[in-house]
Parts: sequence; structure tokens; C-alpha cells
Amino acid sequence: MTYIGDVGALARKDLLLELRAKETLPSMLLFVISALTIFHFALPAGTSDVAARGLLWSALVFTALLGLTRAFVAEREQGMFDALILTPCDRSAIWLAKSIAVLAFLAAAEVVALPAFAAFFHGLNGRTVAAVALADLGIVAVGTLFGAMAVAGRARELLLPLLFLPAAIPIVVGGVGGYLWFLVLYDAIFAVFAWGTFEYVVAEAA
Amino acid sequence: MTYIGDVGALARKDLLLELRAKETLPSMLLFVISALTIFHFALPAGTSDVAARGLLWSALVFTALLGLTRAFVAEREQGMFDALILTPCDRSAIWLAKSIAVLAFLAAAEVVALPAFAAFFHGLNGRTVAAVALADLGIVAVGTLFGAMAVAGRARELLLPLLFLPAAIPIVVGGVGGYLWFLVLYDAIFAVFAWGTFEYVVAEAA
Amino acid sequence: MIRVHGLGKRFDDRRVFAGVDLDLADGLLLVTGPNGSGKTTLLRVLARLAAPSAGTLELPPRERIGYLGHSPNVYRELTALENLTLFARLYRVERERVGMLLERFGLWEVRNERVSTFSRGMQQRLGLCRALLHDPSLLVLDEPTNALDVQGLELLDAVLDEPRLHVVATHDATRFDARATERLVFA
Amino acid sequence: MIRVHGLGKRFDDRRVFAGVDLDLADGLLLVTGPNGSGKTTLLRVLARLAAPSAGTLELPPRERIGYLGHSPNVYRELTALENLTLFARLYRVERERVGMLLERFGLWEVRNERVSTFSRGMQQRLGLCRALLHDPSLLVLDEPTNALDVQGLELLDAVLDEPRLHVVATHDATRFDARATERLVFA
Amino acid sequence: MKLPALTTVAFGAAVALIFFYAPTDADQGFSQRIFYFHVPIALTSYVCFGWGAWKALRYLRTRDERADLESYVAVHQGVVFGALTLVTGSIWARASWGVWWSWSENQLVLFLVLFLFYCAYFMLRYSVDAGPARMNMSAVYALFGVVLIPVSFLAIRLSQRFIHPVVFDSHAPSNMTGAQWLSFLVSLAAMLLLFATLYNVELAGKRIDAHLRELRELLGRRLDGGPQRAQAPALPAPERGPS
Ligand code: HEM
Ligand SMILES: Nc1ncnc2c1ncn2[C@@H]1O[C@H](COP(=O)(O)OP(=O)(O)OP(=O)(O)O)[C@@H](O)[C@H]1O
Ligand SMILES: Nc1ncnc2c1ncn2[C@@H]1O[C@H](COP(=O)(O)OP(=O)(O)OP(=O)(O)O)[C@@H](O)[C@H]1O
Ligand SMILES: [Mg+2]
Ligand SMILES: [Mg+2]
Repeated sequence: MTYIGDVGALARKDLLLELRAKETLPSMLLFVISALTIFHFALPAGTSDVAARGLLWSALVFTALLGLTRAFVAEREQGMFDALILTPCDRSAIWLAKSIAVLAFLAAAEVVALPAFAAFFHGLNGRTVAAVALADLGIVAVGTLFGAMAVAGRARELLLPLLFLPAAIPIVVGGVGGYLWFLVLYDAIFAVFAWGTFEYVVAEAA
Repeated sequence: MTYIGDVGALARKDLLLELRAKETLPSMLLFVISALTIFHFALPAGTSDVAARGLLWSALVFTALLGLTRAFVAEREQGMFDALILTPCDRSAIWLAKSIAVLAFLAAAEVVALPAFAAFFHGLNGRTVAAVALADLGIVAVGTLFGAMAVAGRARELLLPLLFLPAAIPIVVGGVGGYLWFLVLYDAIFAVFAWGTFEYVVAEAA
Repeated sequence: MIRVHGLGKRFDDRRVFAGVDLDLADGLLLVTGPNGSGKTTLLRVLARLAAPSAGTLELPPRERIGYLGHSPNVYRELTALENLTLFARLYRVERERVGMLLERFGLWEVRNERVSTFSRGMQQRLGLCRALLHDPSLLVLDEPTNALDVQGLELLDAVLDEPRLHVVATHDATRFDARATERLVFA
Repeated sequence: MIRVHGLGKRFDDRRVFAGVDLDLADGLLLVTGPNGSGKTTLLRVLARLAAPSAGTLELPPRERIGYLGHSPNVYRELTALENLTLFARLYRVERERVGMLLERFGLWEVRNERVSTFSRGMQQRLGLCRALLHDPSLLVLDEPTNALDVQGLELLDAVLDEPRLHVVATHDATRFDARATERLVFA
Repeated sequence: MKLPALTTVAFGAAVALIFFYAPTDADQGFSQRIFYFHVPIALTSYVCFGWGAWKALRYLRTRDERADLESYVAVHQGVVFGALTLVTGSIWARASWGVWWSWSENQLVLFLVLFLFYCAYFMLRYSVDAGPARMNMSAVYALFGVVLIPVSFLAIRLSQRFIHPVVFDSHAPSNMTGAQWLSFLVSLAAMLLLFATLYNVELAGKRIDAHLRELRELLGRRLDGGPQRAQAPALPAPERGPS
């Protein structure tokens, strides 16, 4: 299908932009170890598993924000939305491809982070991993939409701070609490919402 | 004095840029608030003050990192280093002004975060507040230097944490332990270092 | 191909232009006027990149439009080849055309280098390639002569000689005088 | 004011130019050559923005140099006035000069609007103001005619008539023929 | 080249002393002999970082490209020796404590932090295009490292008071016998010589690369047949027109 092909080509581009600096993966590894070292010094000996899990989640949110911050930088700096929206590809494909790229970034970080975390704090179970994976989806779906809004300059003043904050907190709450069904619900609702509204975000003319 | 005047003019510019872009503060706030929310849910009632304080400190370092990531974006996108380094103003003034601007945003985020933290965990005392203030100084001094380096690289958003986190570990140690004198020492050493070396980071030719 | 009537565009409370009527099938529409008179704004409306605030317009579908603005609109961190391959995929154009265009615009040798190491003129050439990739039926060029050397200008002339509708904004009207079939002068 | 000898510049393993000798006091040095031949690279070295890889050079101190590159080097999120006021402060120039320049380059009316709403030509004019603010003794302009309208070009001519050393890279050598006192042609 | 020969001799001597001369430790037995590798390697890596910083300072003073290269090579060697320290230390830890890693040992954690810091040096270098800007940044960063070492050292000492209780007390090397000292010092000398040799080898290799590039440039084409720039071939000095 051309839609999937488009998404593939765009996602490939996004990943290339990420990986252009070939050292992304080693960087990720370094980043995770540095972050764990920070946590090590922040938390005293014998900290409860629960506290450690709290750290895990905030590290996650932070990494996601980091990934989202950079998501549309290339598009904005070079005015690439202009070029992209003239192509016949569906605009939602741009969103989907970017979400996939950010998700890949996030997943790569977590593939390093979760085992390292488990080794250091032995505070990891299957439920947490599932919650992390589900939370990733929601964060990426919503974050990419808002990231594009911020970049496309439409309504950026209002929407980004106003929407992202309340939109991201439920993920955190659901994730920390381990309410998987809630995360699934959240993901479904907001993925559909973002998929449907993205075109209004990037294109001014119909 | 012209030096102070220069710093004032540059810092004013940096604050204006941030306020107009309306990006940095929201994302810092988002992170701090979600981190606190996470901690609120993750930490059972009656968690030791020490653990809570550790979480506060990790949240602070990462919030600062988020702000620092964006510090030099405007300069790079518009090639403003070219224009700035030709002026007779001392190059260290660019660093000082940027540090002041980042500090202002960090302080703004903390003005929200610290009371919220105190309300959740009643783990706040004057010493902690003083430590946070001192740590902020060191964080922005070092972070601004590395931020200018990272922004020249290709993987810039990812590069900054790698450069910054290992250097920030002493701050976390001093902060969690409440060693104010150590923080003062750190601030002094690295502020002088960054002040003296910043010019090499922004200017290619002598 | 372009049929607009009573076209107007405002930014908030500033009116940039109003009452523009056009009816063009092919040839070259030359848009001239002083700095800040609204050329870019009009071109963006004609390229379906901006919505007009007044008027009716009939334009080719967006995938038949090629646009080169003030910036070349290519990814700086990708190579020339990667940029064009991406757009070739999105436009459903065969890969061969990419090689042909790179060759034609003198970028074949540097196809595997990152755009960020290109000189401004090389970027402009790449932007032209991108705009031409899908052989659009409406080609909108905003001051395309910028940064082009003598050979680049000849390439541009050759592009304008191809049969399609061209809309070109420029400050150097004399250069295109011979080719222009229609003129729009902003005050 | 410019005295360079055996000047060369490499990017990693690619040599852009080598063995450039110049000895100029004032007038206009015209730098021409095809796309990617090294004009911008040379101009950045002469403006003390890039370090050369070979050769000796004697240049005015950096605060006596004015530079306008391919991009206008102004903050997009600040207004024209805020931009120039900042640089006026840094160059220790009186505020009146800002108003005078804005007036002269036709930007006074829009001084309180953000640069991001400016047309490309207005940005170029603002970039010129910025480069001229401190009345440099060496003015380095990289394709300054880009995006300038007829009136803008006249303003540029007036700038080049002022007594100082100018270095201009351009693809439109004929335009500056009468004024050029020295030429450098890249192959 | 006398240096490689000297290094070989010193290494042979060190190995002989360590395995046949140094007394077997009363507490730890044979595994204690790794001490004679581990500690000199660790100290050598500090020397590498220090040397890299010194060269960085030289670079910032003189803007001499060679100093930049030397600084890079020194830091590179430092990271290599640092990795060896981690490996030998881990083996020792496994042998004598039964764990691969312990957060409670301040030297270990300090070393890890610095190791991370210097790993980031490479990330910085690889993500900036080659040129004066990269040299400047690398130099500033390498200098930062030597300032960070004592500061981190102090911090780790402080942290010891509130992080994990001290589980293992370290055997201070102060009660070493003469034989132990001799073995240790010879081994240290061998490691430092090894560093000097590797440093020279890598530097020579890098310089040959640079010379090759210059040659290619002079020839006006790339020997490896890579893509050729339309404008690249043996650029003549630009013509000067009449005024
Ligand atoms: C800066 C780097 C390092 C230095 C200067 C250093 C130095 C030393 C010294 C002087 C000793 C002998 C003192 C004693 O017997 O207690 C020692 C012992 C030891 N080191 Fe290191 N070390 C460093 C890094 C490491 C690392 C990274 C590890 C582990 C991964 C490690 C693991 C050990 C172990 C297991 C011992 C034996 C302790 C014992 O006696 O039971 N060291 N180190
Ligand atoms: N950062 C860089 N890294 C590698 N190569 C570069 C870099 N910057 C420029 N170049 C190369 O140096 C050569 C000269 O570039 P330069 O920008 O000076 O050309 P120019 O004469 O200004 O061209 P134009 O007329 O297109 O502006 C080009 O081949 C370009 O690809
Ligand atoms: N986003 C915007 N918001 C507000 N005003 C804008 C915006 N974009 C353009 N304008 C204004 O609209 C007018 C027309 O701008 P436009 O870019 O179309 O001019 P132009 O004819 O292309 O000029 P140039 O020759 O300099 O490229 C200018 O006065 C400009 O300030
Ligand atoms: Mg325009
Ligand atoms: Mg150029």
C-alpha cells in the first residue's frame, strides 16, 4: 500500500536524521549509565523499590521529552513542512512516521535502560515493562502532535503548554500505578485523535 | 561598566527570546510537575525524607538539562554567533548573559516545584533551599558552556546530557548531602573555568 | 491552470494585497514589486501553502505543484541523494529521475555529501531539483536566481523553457523579459 | 587594511582555495566564481569568522569589521528595533544611529515588528543595517544583492560609495564593475 | 626506536617480578597479584588524561593542529587504560569480594564517573565537523576533565558518609613490603612506557593519514577513487584581475 510505503520512507528519513550522527546508540548507553549514576547518588542505600520505580518513570518522561523536543527541529529549521505537504502523501503519514521514529528512539533508550535499571535496583517486573511500553505509545502519539503544533507556529502560544501538561499527566499516573487498561484506553483515544487532526496542524491551506 | 552593560543587554535579549518562543518554561514545568506527580504516586506515605530529597535532586538536574538543551537554539538557527563574536563585547559576556537567562527559567520552575514538593513530602528546610540555589548556579555555569558546545554538534539534544551529567554528579552529591561549602567551591571553580574558556567554544578564529 | 478572482490576503490587520485576478494556462507569470510588497505571500497562496483571506481560486491539485521558496527546503543533515530519493518516493517518481536531475544540475559528484556542507548556490540547485522532481504542471519559483552562478542561470532558463505554467517572483525583471507572457506588478 | 599572504583553507581533506595574496587599503574587492568555488569560505576568513588553514593574515580588529553573510544574522523572534538596539549597545554606538539606519533602509515603519514577519528583502536590509551599525572600516558582504529590490540596490550602491574597504562576493559582476578596484576570480 | 624495546624489557621484568618475586598475599592469596596490574593501569590512565589536558592547553595557546591531535590521542589512550582498569578491577572484585561491581567503593564510582566523562569526549568529537571549531571544543573539554577529577574526588569522599555503609574496608597499600613495592614500581614503569609507545604509534598513524591526505590533495584527486568534486581538482590559486 502506498500509505504504508510513504510512512516507511518518511520514517526512514526521520531515523536517518537521528542516526546521521552514527553514535546515537552508544550515546544512549552513555546517557543511561550517567542517569543511573545520578540516581545512585541521589538515593540513599536500601531505598525502597517503589522509590526506584518512581525514578524510572521520571527518567522515562524526561527521555521522551528530550526525544520530542528534537523531533521536528529539522522540519522547522529548513521549512520542510512546505515541501512535505505538497507531496501527495497523506499528511497523517508525516505524523505516523515521526511517531515511529520517536518511538524507536525511546525504545532504544529503554532497551538499554530497563535491564541496567533492573540490575542496579532490582525493581522491575513484567507489569512495569508492559506499562512502560504502553505509556511510550501514548506519549509519542500526543507529543508528536503537540510538537508539530509548536513548530508549525499555529496556535503554538496557546496549545502546547495548555494541552501537553494535562495530556501527559494521565499517562504518568496510569503508568506509575500500573493501570494497563487505562493506558490502553488512553493510547487508543489519543492516537486516533492525533491521527485525525494532524493535517490541520501542519497545513494552512486545504 | 561596559561589561555589565553588555551582559545586561544580552541577558535581556535572551529572556525576550525565551518568553516569545514560549517553549522552554512550559516544558520545564511539565517535567517538574510530572516528576513530582510520579513521586507522589510512587512513594508511599511516610517515605523517608532522604529518599524524597534524592528524588527532588534528580528532578532538578533533569529539569535544568531540559532548559539548557534549548538555550542556544536561536543563536544557532540564525547563525547569531557570527554576528555576536564580531562585536567588541567580551565573549564571556555571552556566556554570562545566557547563564543568567537559564537561571531565571530554572528559578521560575523551582518556584513552582519547591512549594509543591514541600506540600507533598514536608521534606524541605532552609538548608535544602539554599543548596538548591547554590546548585543552580553551578548547573547553569557548566551547562551553558556545554550547551554551546553541544549546539555545534549534529546530535545536539543527545550530546548535552552526555557532556553534562558526569560533570553534574558532584552537584548532586553536594546537594543531597547538604554540603553548602562544597557547592560554593564547585560554583566558584567551574564558573571561573567556563568564564575563561567560553570564547574558544564560540569563536573559531582568534 | 490558475484561475483566481478577487484574491486577497491579510495578516491580522495588515492587508498585503487584494483583488488579484488571474487566468493562466501556461507560459510565465512574472511577479515583481518592491521588498515587502507581497510577492512571496502571493506565491505561497498560489502554491497552496497559505490560505487566502478573500477570493476564489482554482489551482492544480497540490501534487502537481512545484515550489521553491526563499529557502531551498531540503534537509541539511541528509545528503543530496537521500533528500531527492525521499521526495521521489513520496511523489511516486522513479529513482532514475533523481540521478538525471542531479546530473543535469551539476550535483552528481556531490550526491553523497550532506547538504550542510553545500555552498548556498549548490543548495539552491538542489532545491530546484526537488521542485522539479515530479515534473509539476505549475512551477512556483520565488526569486530563483538567488545565489545561482552563470551556469546555474542557464539551467534555470532551460527549466523555464519547458512547457508548463511558471510563476516567478523576481527583482530582476529584465532577465525574464523575453520569456514573460504575463506580468503582475505589486506597488 | 587587508594584507594576506599564501592564504589557504581546507575542510578536512578538501582544499577549497590556496595561495591567495591580497594587499588592500580601501576600495572594493570583487570576489567572483561559480557556485561552490570558495567565495563564502574566503569571505568568512577575511571577516575573522573562520580560521584559515594556511597563510598569514593582517586584518582590522574584529570590532572594525562588518559582515553580512548568506543569512541576515538577526534574531527572528526579536523586532527590528530590538535587534539593532542590542547590537548598538554591544558596539557602543548611540541609539540615534539605529533610528537613522532604520530610516535610511526603509524599515522605520516596521521597527516594532518581529523579524519573522519580515519579507526576505526586509530581512536583508536589516542585516545590512546590522553590519553597518558601527561604521566598520572593513565591510564584507556575501552576495548582498540577494532579495534586494531596485531601491534596495540603490541603497547598497550608496553604501559601497562610502569611504572604507569593501569585499563583495557576487555572481553579478557587471553590476559592480564601475566601482571595483580589485578582482579575485575563483575557478 | 628504542622505546618499544624498552617497553618490552620493562614488561618482561614486571611480569617476572609479579609472578616469581612478589610474595603471595596472606589474606587474598594468588589473586592479589592482579594488584600489580590493576593499580598501575589505573594510575596510567590518570596520567593519560593529564597529558591530554596539557596538550589541550598547548593547543589553546598556540592553535597548533598537532597539539590537538596529541591531546586527542592521549585522551584516547586514557580511555583504553580506563577500560582496562574497569576490567582488571572487576576481575579482582570478583575474586576477592565475590561481586563484579560495588557502589560502596569510592574509587570505583569516581573512576566510573570520569570514564563516562571521557567517553563523552568522543561523542563530542564525532558529532562536530573536523576543523578549528572542533579542536577548540575538544581542548576545552579535555581541560575541564582535569579540573573535574579533584572535584569529583572530593565529592565522592563526601558521599561516602551518607551513601551505603562501608562494607569492605580497603587494604591501604601503606603496609607493603619492599618486594611488593619493587614489583609495583616496575609494573608502573612498564605501564607508563606502554602508554608512551602506544601514544607514539597512534600519533604516527594519524600523522601518516594526514600526510596521505595532503598528498592526495596535491595530486588533485583521490587515490581511493571516491566521489570527486566538480570543483576539487587541484585548485589553482585564483586569478587576480586587473583593477
Ligand atoms: C582510579 C582508578 C583506580 C585506582 C587508582 C585504583 C587503585 C587501587 C588500589 C591502590 C588498590 C589497592 C588498595 C587495596 O588493596 O585496597 C585497589 C584495589 C582494588 N581495586 Fe582498584 N583502583 C581503581 C579503580 C578500580 C575499579 C574501576 C575497580 C573495579 C571495577 C577496582 C577494583 C578494585 C578491587 C576489587 C580492589 C581490591 C580491593 C581489596 O583489596 O579487596 N578498582 N585499587
Ligand atoms: N563545512 C563544510 N564542510 C565541508 N565542505 C564545505 C563546508 N563548507 C563549504 N564546503 C565546501 O567548500 C566549497 C566552497 O564553498 P563556498 O560556500 O565557499 O562556495 P561559494 O563560492 O560561496 O559558492 P556559492 O556561490 O554557491 O555561494 C564547496 O564545495 C562546499 O561544498
Ligand atoms: N507571517 C506574517 N505575519 C505578518 N506579516 C507578514 C507575515 N509574512 C509577511 N508579512 C508581511 O507581508 C508583507 C509582504 O511580505 P512578502 O514576503 O510577501 O514580500 P515580498 O514581496 O516577497 O518581499 P521580498 O521582495 O522582500 O521578498 C510584508 O510587509 C511582510 O512584513
Ligand atoms: Mg519574497
Ligand atoms: Mg557563497
